[in-house]
Amino acid sequence: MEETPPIITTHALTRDFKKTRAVDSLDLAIQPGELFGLVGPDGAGKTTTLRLLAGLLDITSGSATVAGYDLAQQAEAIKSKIGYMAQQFSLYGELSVVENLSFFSDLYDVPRAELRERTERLLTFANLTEFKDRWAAHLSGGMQKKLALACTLIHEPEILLLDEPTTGVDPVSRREFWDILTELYLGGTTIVVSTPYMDEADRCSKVGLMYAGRMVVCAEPQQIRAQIEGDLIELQPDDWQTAHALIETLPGVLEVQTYGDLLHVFVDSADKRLPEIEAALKKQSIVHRGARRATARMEEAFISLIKRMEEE
Amino acid sequence: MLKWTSCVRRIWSLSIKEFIHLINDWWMPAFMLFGGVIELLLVGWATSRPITNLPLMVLDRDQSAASRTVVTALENTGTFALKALAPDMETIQDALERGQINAAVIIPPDFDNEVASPIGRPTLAILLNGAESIPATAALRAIEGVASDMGEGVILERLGLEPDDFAGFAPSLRVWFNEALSEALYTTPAELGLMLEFTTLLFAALSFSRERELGTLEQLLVMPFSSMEIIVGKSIPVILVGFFDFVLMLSMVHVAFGVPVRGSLPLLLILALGYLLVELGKGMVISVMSRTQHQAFLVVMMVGMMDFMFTGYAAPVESMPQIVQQVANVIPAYHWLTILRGVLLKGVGLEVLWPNVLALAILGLVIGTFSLRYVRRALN
Amino acid sequence: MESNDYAIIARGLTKRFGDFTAVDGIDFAVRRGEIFGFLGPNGSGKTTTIRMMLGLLRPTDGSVQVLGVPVAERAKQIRPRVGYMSQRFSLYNDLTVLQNLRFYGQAYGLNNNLLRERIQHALQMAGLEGRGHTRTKDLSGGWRQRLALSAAILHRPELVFLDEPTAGVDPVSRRAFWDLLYKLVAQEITVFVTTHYMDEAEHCHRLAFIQRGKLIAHGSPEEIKRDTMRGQVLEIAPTETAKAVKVLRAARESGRLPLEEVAMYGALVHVVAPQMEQHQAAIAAELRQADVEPGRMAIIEPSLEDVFIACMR
Amino acid sequence: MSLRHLWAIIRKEIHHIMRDRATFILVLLTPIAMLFLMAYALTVDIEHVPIAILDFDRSTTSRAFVQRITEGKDLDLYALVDTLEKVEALLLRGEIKAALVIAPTFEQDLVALRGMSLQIVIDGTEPESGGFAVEHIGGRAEEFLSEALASYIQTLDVSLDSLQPIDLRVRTLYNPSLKPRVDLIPGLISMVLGFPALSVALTLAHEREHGTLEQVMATPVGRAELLLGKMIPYVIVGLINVIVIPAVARLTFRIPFNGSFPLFFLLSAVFLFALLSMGMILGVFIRTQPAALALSFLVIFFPGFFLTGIFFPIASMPEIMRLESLGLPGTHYAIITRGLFLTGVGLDVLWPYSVMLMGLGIAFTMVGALFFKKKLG
Repeated sequence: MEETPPIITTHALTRDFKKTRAVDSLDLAIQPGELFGLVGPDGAGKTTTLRLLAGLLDITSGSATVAGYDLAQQAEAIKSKIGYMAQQFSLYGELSVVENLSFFSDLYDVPRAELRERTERLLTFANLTEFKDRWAAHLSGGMQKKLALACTLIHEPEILLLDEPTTGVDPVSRREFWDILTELYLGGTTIVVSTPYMDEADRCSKVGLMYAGRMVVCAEPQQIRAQIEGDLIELQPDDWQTAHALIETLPGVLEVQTYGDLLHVFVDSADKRLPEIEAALKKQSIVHRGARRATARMEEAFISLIKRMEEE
Repeated sequence: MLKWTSCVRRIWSLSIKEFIHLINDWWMPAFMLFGGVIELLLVGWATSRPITNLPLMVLDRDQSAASRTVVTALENTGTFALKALAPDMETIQDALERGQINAAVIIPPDFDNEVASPIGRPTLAILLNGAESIPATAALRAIEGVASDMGEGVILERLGLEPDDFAGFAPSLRVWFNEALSEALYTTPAELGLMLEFTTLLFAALSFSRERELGTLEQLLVMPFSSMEIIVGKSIPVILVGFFDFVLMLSMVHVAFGVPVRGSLPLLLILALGYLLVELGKGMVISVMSRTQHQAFLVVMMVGMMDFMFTGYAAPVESMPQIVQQVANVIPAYHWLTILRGVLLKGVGLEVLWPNVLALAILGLVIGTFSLRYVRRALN
Repeated sequence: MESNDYAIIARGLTKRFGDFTAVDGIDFAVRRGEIFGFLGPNGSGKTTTIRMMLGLLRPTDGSVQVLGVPVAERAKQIRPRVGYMSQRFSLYNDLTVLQNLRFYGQAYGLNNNLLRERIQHALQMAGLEGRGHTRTKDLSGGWRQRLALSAAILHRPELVFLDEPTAGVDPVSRRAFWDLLYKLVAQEITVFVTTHYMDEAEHCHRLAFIQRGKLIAHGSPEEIKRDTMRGQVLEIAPTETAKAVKVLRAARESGRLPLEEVAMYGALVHVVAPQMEQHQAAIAAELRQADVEPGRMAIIEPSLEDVFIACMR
Repeated sequence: MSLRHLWAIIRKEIHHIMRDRATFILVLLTPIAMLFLMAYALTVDIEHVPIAILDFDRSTTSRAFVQRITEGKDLDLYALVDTLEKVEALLLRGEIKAALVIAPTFEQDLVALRGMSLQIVIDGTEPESGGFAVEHIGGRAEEFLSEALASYIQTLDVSLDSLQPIDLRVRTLYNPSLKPRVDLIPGLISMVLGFPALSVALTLAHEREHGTLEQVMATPVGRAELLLGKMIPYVIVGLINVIVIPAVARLTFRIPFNGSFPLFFLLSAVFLFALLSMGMILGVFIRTQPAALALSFLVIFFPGFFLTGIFFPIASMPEIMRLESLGLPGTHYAIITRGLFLTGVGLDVLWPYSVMLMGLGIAFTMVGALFFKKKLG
């Protein structure tokens, strides 16, 4: 495949706060048109990274270019090329949906001739047409997020930087939101999005896993999922604590993850181990339901990777 | 018993939290503590300084010994900085119009003769720039002083009186409680009283409006605080800082401007504490009424100004219309200033101040009850 | 209904703001010692309901009993016995982690020894050991969320209300958090939780779905799946997920396939249709026609997310 | 500088101001109410000052003198007392502000031209009314003396129209009554316009506290555009006050306005620009609203009160403060307002101050823009 020059690159990008190093010599290369998912445990430095890329924080050391501009020298020039969406709701609550849109379109110098058409398109896009005169503060959480996205899209930026855009958003709105992102992605916009939802990470073209300020894995979702060894078995025992302890000792079991009262068991071979596990549970008279072979999702892969990091 | 201790503990936890806020965002408490002190220093400094250096022009058309005496006497007052002798009226007119001088003295051509003649009526023409009434008034007083000194000499001469026999026609003056008639001595206590009011009110007014604006009030309300505990817990820092502020300001005016404490200091401190509680009640009401800190602040400014008007600091309440005088009676700051002056300068105690103390107590009771009710209702 | 067995009983609970009805006559009951999930889209009235249960808002109509106490009259009595984690503002940002926890603990009357122990435990649970002196505003969103949760249960309430406690929290911590909820429940603590993570909702003992202020489903996850799901779910692992979704949606629009729902599910596609067995082949054919290899296809038990979306549409 | 960016910020800010009705009304009303109250409180005509008289002489002359003292409405005879102790008690209780003690030799001394054997005792804690009493009793005494002695003096063949032989012909320009209110009100305008300046600082702190600044910082909007855009709406709010204030001053306090109103309006706009830039600098450095409030007093209100020459003549200040007062917009604006309200001069006289205001405004905005970083943390 022919290499196009990356649209975002960082070299040993570092940012310190008073006592902590939030981003630690981060090397990153994002190709144009990529839908890049930034994942990682809480406090791994995702928000700081996005803020750095948006030119909102000074760099402690290292360098970065965004859309061809140097981040340390030309932070202002970058701003018209990107759309940035902060984690917290940061639109003006007392302004209506349309007023917020027109405010940002002015700040981004959207050509007046296109303004009307773009506003209408974004409102339709975000399903906000019928609420266009409502105060932003009076929208539901999901609608606020969609409005925020619309505001960052108004100038049709080359790059979108989205910081946990779907946190606190209900599943229906979340899907709608991702449908919008997918369309943008298919339209060629480069998107960098941080998320705590692993199913969202699965929809990205590339996923970067941050840990303690560093990028530890950066690959396509399938590749990350493929890093998990073995097969996955899912089951729901009545007494999950005892079951967990029991299953961990069984042969062929690589890892046991709990999720509430649900157990995810990684085994070398599902066909072989599933009956063994069921038998073992039965022997201890632990009742269980829904034991089945499951497809390992991004979430399980993530947990597995993080556990490995923590052990190191 | 157990109930009591846990109640105290809850209040304690809230007060500690408030103090941490204060330390973290230290501008406000720093302002409360030192803003008052700075204001007092400025007031004390500004009022204890005589007005000097006022630009003055003299047009001497007489050019005589007498006229030169006048000019020298004017210079010797220290009030004026004599600008060059003016060549003509136009120069003076122009300077006045430009606001470059506060006053001008024109000595007519026959001044010397009029002074010398037994039936003479020497005249001095004075032009004042009324656009700046304070320096203009000071200038007029100084010129009047020069004229009356000169006039006295003229009278003695014309009536053939011996200076030793003459007691002067001006009555003698005795000032009580403030023998030197130091302005700092009466402005600083008043200013002190008002600063205490203002800072307490502002601080209290921000207590709820800030949490409401930031959204943390909801969490506070679902915790097992009774509304009484919330009010008390939030009040303690206000009272402590306010009280400390008062002691600090009092020491400052005592040391820097020699404001005496002639009455009982413990009594004053106790009454100051009581007064703080009254203002606190007002502040809390403003606080729960306001949705934002901005609103709370503006309301505090209005209320503070209203009180300022009724304290008798800027103008004697006796001179105000009857109805305004009635209103003054229900303004806590009015009674507080009377108490403050009484204890500090007059050295009186409860035997004299009891009507004010009583009024303050009644007002405190009314305001306190109302604010408790109101704040509680607003919190519930 | 024996009120002792129930932590919350809501009857005809209604809240109107002006002419807008935020909560519209909902009835439900939460048993003691269960995790009760309260699910619904943004703006459906979840937070309003919680506020009424806490006595922060007075119901326009109807009543609610919490821990056997009628809230409208005696909200004060229940406050020491419940914990509440609000959506965003339960912590003071300028306070440090420890100061926040201490404030909570003292407010709920924990004595010093117990407080020290609980704080220790809370720090551990939130993964904030050694960061006790960090100002809360300097914590990342997920960490703040964890801290808020630890604070809300510091006093071991009988009932805890959690309004989107895991929003923005990473998967590892979310699991740790749910482990903890199970431990709480084992100690007879009742949990009332709202969440947008449907996989979390699967782990609730019972659920209520609320939409536009009305209760539309109520029961255990299994019951809800059984009663409300029309059709079956086919899970497909196609080579090109996005394209597959596009193709199938086009097929739905044109009426070629009787699909109720086509949704991307990570790298998988979930398709919902009644009598799925009959359509499976047609779906595969549709995909192949568009040069998408359908990959592994299986009819699966619907996830709550499938159910939720079906319900809300 | 893009006008479009500027206008976007301005429009947004105006929406904010207008939509929060309570605050909007307060923002508009506070300066006017403050001005009104301050002006009233500072300039109440002193009258009805309660005094006590202790007449040791009890002669016809002294009784006539007492009559004369209390005939006006400036001094009210609270009590005629017979001992000094009673005077003291009344002063202590604050029931009288001053007392007049007439010596036993009053009549004798007067006839013998030895002078006036009088003592005025005043309450030094309230010299406002005390000083007033001294002045008025002194004036009456002089009048009384002149009249009493007029016939006697005529026999001496000297002319003495009064006991003040030097005739002071005082002409007070621009404010004939020399009432402080007439010039304090124009001066105080600069003080009360500190409120819009504070509002600017508060809104910036508010946007920081609520995170909306983060989103705006991520846009290509320029620093100066952002700062000016936040300022201009408050300049407009201030200008509304500027229109209302002369009207209020004229109607309630009968303050004349002798200059050109358009010029006043224009220069007020320049002043607001300068003052609000000061507020903006506060907002740039400060993170929270309470801090902005506290600092505004130290930077805007206290200096505005003490150093701008409204109450304390700048000429009398030490060198360093005189220099500092030059850096305060209020100093120049106070001169301008007095010139326009009272002196009735025009730009020919006021241009240096106008230039200074403009210069300060530009300098402050530049400082604000220089230190305002479009960065978090």
